[in-house]
Amino acid sequence: QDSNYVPLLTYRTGPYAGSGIHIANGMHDYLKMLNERDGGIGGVKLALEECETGYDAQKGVECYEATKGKGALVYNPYSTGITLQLIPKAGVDKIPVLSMGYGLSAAADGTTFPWIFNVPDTYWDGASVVIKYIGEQEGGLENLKGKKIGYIFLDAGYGREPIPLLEQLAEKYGFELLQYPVPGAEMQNQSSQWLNVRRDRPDYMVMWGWGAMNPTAIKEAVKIRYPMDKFIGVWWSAGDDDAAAGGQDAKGYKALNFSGVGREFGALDDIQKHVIDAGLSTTDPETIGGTLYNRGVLNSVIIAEGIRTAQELTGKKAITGEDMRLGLEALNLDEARLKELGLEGFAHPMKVTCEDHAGGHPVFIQEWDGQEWQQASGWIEPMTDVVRPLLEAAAKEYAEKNAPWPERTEPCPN
Amino acid sequence: MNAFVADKALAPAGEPESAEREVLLRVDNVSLAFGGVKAITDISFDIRKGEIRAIIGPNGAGKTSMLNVINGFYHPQQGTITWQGKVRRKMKPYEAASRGIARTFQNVALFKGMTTLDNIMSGRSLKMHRNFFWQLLWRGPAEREEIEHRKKVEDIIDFLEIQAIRKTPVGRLPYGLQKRVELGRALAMEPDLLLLDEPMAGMNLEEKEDMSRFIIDVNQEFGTTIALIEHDMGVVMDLSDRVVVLDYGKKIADGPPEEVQASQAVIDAYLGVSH
Amino acid sequence: MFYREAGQFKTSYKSDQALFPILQDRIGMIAILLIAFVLVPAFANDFFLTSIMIPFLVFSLAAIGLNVLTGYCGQLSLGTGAFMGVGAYAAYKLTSIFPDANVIVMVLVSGVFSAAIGAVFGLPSLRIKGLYLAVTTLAAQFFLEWCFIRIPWLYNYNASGAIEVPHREMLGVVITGAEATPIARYFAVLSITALIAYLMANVLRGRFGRSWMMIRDMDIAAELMGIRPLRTKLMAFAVSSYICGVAGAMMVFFWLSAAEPSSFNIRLSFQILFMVILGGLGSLGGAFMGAAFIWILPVFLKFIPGIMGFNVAAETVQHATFMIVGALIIFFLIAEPHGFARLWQIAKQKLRVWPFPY
Amino acid sequence: MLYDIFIDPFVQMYQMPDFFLQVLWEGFVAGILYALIALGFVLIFKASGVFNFAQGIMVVFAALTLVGLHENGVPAFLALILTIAVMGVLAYGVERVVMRPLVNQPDIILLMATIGLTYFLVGFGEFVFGGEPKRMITEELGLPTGSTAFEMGERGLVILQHIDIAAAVIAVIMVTALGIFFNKTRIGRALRAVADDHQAALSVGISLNQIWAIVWFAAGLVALATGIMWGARSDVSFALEIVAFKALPVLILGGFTSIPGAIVGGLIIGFGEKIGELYWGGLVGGGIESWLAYIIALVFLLFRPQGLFGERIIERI
Amino acid sequence: MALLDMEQPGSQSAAEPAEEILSVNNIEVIYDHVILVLKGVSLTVPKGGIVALLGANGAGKTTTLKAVSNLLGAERGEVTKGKIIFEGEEVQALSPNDLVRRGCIQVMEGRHCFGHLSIEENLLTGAYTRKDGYSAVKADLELVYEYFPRLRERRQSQAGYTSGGEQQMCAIGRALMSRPKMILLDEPSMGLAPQLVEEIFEIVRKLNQNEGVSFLLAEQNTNVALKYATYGYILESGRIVLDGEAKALRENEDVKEFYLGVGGEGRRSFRNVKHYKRRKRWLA
Ligand SMILES: Nc1ncnc2c1ncn2[C@@H]1O[C@H](COP(=O)(O)OP(=O)(O)OP(=O)(O)O)[C@@H](O)[C@H]1O
Ligand SMILES: Nc1ncnc2c1ncn2[C@@H]1O[C@H](COP(=O)(O)OP(=O)(O)OP(=O)(O)O)[C@@H](O)[C@H]1O
Ligand SMILES: [Mg+2]
Ligand SMILES: [Mg+2]
Repeated sequence: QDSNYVPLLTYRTGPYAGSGIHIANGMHDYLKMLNERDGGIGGVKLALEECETGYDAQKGVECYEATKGKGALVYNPYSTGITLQLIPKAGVDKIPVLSMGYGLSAAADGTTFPWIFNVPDTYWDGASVVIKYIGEQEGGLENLKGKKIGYIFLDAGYGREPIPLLEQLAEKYGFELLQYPVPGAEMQNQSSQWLNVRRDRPDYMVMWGWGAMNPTAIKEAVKIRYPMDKFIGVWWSAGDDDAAAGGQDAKGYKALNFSGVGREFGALDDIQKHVIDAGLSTTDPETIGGTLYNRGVLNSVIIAEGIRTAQELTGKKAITGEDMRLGLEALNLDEARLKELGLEGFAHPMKVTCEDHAGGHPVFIQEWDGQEWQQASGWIEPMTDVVRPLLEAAAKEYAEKNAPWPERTEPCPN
Repeated sequence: MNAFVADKALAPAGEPESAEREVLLRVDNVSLAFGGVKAITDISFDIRKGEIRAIIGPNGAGKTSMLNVINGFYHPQQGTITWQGKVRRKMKPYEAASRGIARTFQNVALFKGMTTLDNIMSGRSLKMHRNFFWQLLWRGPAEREEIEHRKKVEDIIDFLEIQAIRKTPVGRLPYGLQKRVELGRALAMEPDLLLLDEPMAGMNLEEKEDMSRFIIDVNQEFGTTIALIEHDMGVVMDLSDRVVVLDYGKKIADGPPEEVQASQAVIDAYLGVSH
Repeated sequence: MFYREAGQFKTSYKSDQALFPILQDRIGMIAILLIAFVLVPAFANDFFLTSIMIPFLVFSLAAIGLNVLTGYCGQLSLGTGAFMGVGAYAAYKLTSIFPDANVIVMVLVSGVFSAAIGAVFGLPSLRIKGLYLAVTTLAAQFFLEWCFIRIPWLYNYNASGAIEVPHREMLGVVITGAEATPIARYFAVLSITALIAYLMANVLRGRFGRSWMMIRDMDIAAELMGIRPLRTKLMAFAVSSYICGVAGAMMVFFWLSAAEPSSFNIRLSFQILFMVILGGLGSLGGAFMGAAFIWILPVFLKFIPGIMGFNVAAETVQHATFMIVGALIIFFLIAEPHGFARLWQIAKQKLRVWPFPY
Repeated sequence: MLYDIFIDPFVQMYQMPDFFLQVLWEGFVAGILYALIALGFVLIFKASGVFNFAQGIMVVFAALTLVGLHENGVPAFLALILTIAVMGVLAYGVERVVMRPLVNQPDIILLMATIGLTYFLVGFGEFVFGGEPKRMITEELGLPTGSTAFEMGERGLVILQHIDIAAAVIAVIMVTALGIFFNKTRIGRALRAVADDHQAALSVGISLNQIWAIVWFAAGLVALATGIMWGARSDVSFALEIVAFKALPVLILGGFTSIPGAIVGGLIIGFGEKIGELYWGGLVGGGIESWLAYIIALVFLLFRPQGLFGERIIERI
Repeated sequence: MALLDMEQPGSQSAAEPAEEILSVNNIEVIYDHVILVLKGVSLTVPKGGIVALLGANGAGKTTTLKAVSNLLGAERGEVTKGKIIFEGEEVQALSPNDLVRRGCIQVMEGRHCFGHLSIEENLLTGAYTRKDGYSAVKADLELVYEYFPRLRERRQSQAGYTSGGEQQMCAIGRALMSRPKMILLDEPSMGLAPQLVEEIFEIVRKLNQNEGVSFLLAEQNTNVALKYATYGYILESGRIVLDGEAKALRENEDVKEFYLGVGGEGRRSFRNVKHYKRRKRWLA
């Protein structure tokens, strides 16, 4: 075997295609660029295969089953639903799952979930950053007391994931958490939710949306004249198309982000040169540098670095899923390395450890200026002190509920 | 004459004149209207045990509606129906069926997706009782019951001479055979009163003769009381014991066929001159 | 000529009423069972088992369930997905409440819950008919889906809102959970599907099957023959939902091993309805054929370009699959509105008269 | 608890009249938009007895074609005209390929065929236009985009979107036109005849082919109007297809065959759904909109099995 | 068979081919790709003639008529052999709509009224293909009501709720509304009161004599059919077994016994039918 096989579970069709396409393009183009520019990683080409899931759990599992036998190194399901299905399988098939900034928050506990990675952050990290940021705006977290924070979310595993943390923080800081679930089927029909928002007049709105839910929500917010600068989305509500739907009126809308804004990065130029200009991709060149495209690129950077690290650790060129896990657990994407990759400032340096598969890395806030996204804050550290214990408890609970949950075979070195 | 007919008590030997026989069903002052349309106005008549009672009248006279009233599909606004001596409350069609009233329909109402055999078997629904769990197992009691009833049904099939189409889906049968199957299905219910709505419409002479034969056999050897709607006067005159004539919801004559045929009112309203 | 009943005389009603009165059919059935129980497990790889055979069997069972209601009793339902969901959630709750009970038994029991719920949603069928009823079954679909999301008790308050299948063994073999081998899961699914299909074949040829078909073909006439419409329809709803419930439980326990509420959404309902209609309304064999077509064809289409060595983008394949499946559905409906089951019958008819055209 | 159910909502309505008015307005708008989708269904059902499941995707398809053409540099109004032409071609194609060979088949078969058509159009639409959401070209088409706020009391505010008003006007015009078409013209009568009995309609010389092409084209136009209105509210994407399900309760409530029924049903559902969700939904955790419409429709159906204005289901033997 | 064939070959059909409005040549019809129903049926209807098509249940009368009006497609049937010519044009190439426009309309067996339309609307759909203006249609509507006064009474009722006979009248009236040149009547007398049966056939005669409308009628009521028809065909299991002038058919012994019910000694009573299977001589 003289290649490393990386299946990409993507969705360019279905109701979530709007977000999925950019991610898929970013992931694909970066890895493709490595093949073209460097002849792969460590001298071994990457065998890429996209499998269309349509954001559908059944199809996702089907893709998994169809590709795992070909020596898949890692899976990126890009759907919390699919991730949940793959979590128990990963350990059995010994193929890591990389759910970058989504999936099961508890999976950050590497002792319980040795095969699952959610660098750079879990949803709980993200939610804590949002609250922290709101606190800053209000002049300190203690000022949150008595405030109302609305939480509008896609009513699925994905949107509900942060609720336990938000509830805990609400208790801790004394703000009131108002929930506005948006059923998947009603993504484009949110007038009731926003009417409720209008009635409740929350001081801030936090959004966990995906796909067509995002632009609709932003339009509705504009419609009810909700102050946009008090409206903050998670990193998945940060697409260019999402905010563009509100146009000028959406000015001030904010979202979390952990991957670079814009296209002034060497790696992106290489993509343009080796992939786009060579006609090896279907990507619309204008979308390069978009939030979600860059997110996809970052995802592939982590994959590539994981492979590279694994090659270094094992001395093999063509690696296996097990090697890949070792690589990911030893992932250390520091500033120097980012620079080397032509991605200086593209992301906060990240480091994965055996215990902590997420890392709780800092995140920043970006703001829509009516035309495009602008970075609006420095890197904000998540409240790891709150998040981490919650994660560990959740991981334990998961293991108990799914008893007998397999023990980690080789304990973490410490 | 065959197993099926011999199976049940034969009609009483010395047939009394139909007028003296016991009343099986009595309709008293029944009126039925649909919105503004009066389908039946204040009609009374009776059906006696063992007779063939014909109901005739021009189109839209209310004959079919009358049958619908009798077996509970329509509920008359006024009037009562006495069945076997008891005044019947408003009841559902399936109750009428369980009390022994079976019928055929003017527009064939067979179960189109089923075979002839299944259609006739369906007439035995009320008589089969094995519960769901026996049905699941099939072997044993459920199967025995099925076979037992299948035998009865086969007798009917023999009787109606439709062996050849036993396994044919009825939707594909020509009209005449469908009518015959429908009769078989009604017979399978072993009813006390059999209501036939134009059983011979759309048949040629030969088939009408066959059908007449079946009706007479059922009536005579099986003792089943029959109410018959038919537009073929030859058939009505030859088969029926008594005839009731409706005209736009009203009763205009009631009596033995010859009498009715001679009545001027009937000739004007229904028969026309040539008959 | 090849397919002939001639010379096979039935000497008793018993043999005439057997499931497969014709010798060729019996041989065929035995062959299919042999393949399913022996050949497939012996030669199939994991992908074939987990992504083709197991879902195929699960969907076949669900299609049988819907067929009881729609094909046999004539009540069009668009709520199948939700009824499957009820089964899945019930099985999940049962296994977590009774951790030591045999999981197969739990799966079979879970159907009882969806039967009960199915019967409740069947109540309006007394008054509401045809397409109107179909649309009201959507009420069941959306309401139940909402329940799966909003009643955390159903998913044991898991943060993810999803249900995850626990690890269970039977006779020392792991049959559910991630460690269960595809073979073990395949056998579980196959046995349950075969058993229920057999039992349903019994019911459908007996008095219940007949009374359902009577309601389907002409409900008024059925009522005049002594069938109680409500009771009969509710029975059909219950039996159908039971089977769908078991199928739903199997879907999660033996195939997906975890499920979100959206796994039981309206698309699933449609998928099953397709199987039933393309397979042939009112035919058990048709349910299998329909499931094979609707499930296996897209999987197959997806891999054709790869096999043939073309490099086609995944989404193009997906688009093409949609178009091809859509077009084939229309094509088959036009070719034979009564489904594969009828095509099969016609084929047999042709074989019977072969070599003459008719 | 009882207080929350029976008293509190009304107190709220009284205390915040501006909000209540806004809710009513949103209900009205939602109702109109549902009615627009339902109208497409009614058209085809009335004229052929076919329950056209593809109406939802036709809405998306029409809107995508419009926007897609515009994105490729076609001026807005030319794009509109071209889209109308595309819908015409689609209507002709559907008639030719789907409806004609399936004449006289049972309802459920035709229903399935339209679902098959849905699959096809989803695949085809995504193939041609891609899956990204697109922005509706509201302004370019000369539709109003602003909003007007009416102040009420001190803090009260009722906001009306101009596009919603336009939607209501368009809906009323379409309903009136179609109503007249169906009930007062020769073709209208023929359409209803076709819905009753394909074969008999053929036998009296009604040309099903022609009629179906007309009707599908009309449904295509309704779909286009619907697509523009819905697209203006959110974006044009395939997720919109799901919204079509919301038209179904409207449809059964109003009756499959009634054009005014679509509007009345739409309004009942729109009002019921918004009021229910906003004043009672919170009691059970919200999000009840996804099924409330169905339950409202179901309750009405129990009293009138053919819907409010539907034709009586003929039961006769 | 040849014996009864009164029509001398060459005398009528060959010498004056323009005289026939419809000719069916040796057609074969298959349903569902496997069920062979018509096995070579040929018949002709002269212009201005009334031709009766007789035969037992399932003989294929309805199928023949549907083949002529090209309605088989809707039943998944097809004509696999032979030709049908209506006024010099091949029917298979025309749609049912074209046929109606050209003046050939069918009254379908089993009524087939539009249940949700009122009786009057039903009748008006019959005039769908007409282009001669509302007043002409209106006049014909009056004419139909004249023929069937019962329909006038029920004009506003939904057809689905009218009685069987009323629907039958409605179906016939509807066909008349199209002012056809030729009507294919499938069992017009089914379910009608005796008086009405006579009336309907009188109407047939009137239309035939006054307006020259040709008729092809499938009928079980042989008695009446042969009284009014000029020519008859007898169909058995998909084949024409006997044809001839109506008069000659009425005299035929077999026809008498099996279709007219007059044996040697006058009309038999239905009560005394013998229970045995008789054999038709022509099948021997
Ligand atoms: N749609 C169909 N599919 C299959 N077989 C059919 C179909 N329609 C009719 N047949 C068969 O074709 C044969 C001829 O039927 P047809 O209706 O033409 O007879 P008919 O002479 O009109 O009889 P009837 O007097 O009962 O109306 C019958 O055996 C019937 O079973
Ligand atoms: N459900 C109903 N709704 C409205 N009108 C009805 C209904 N049922 C029957 N009618 C009307 O009542 C009258 C009597 O109908 P019915 O069917 O009883 O006539 P019939 O005597 O059987 O006639 P035919 O000999 O033509 O079958 C008819 O005018 C019919 O239109
Ligand atoms: Mg009648
Ligand atoms: Mg016929």
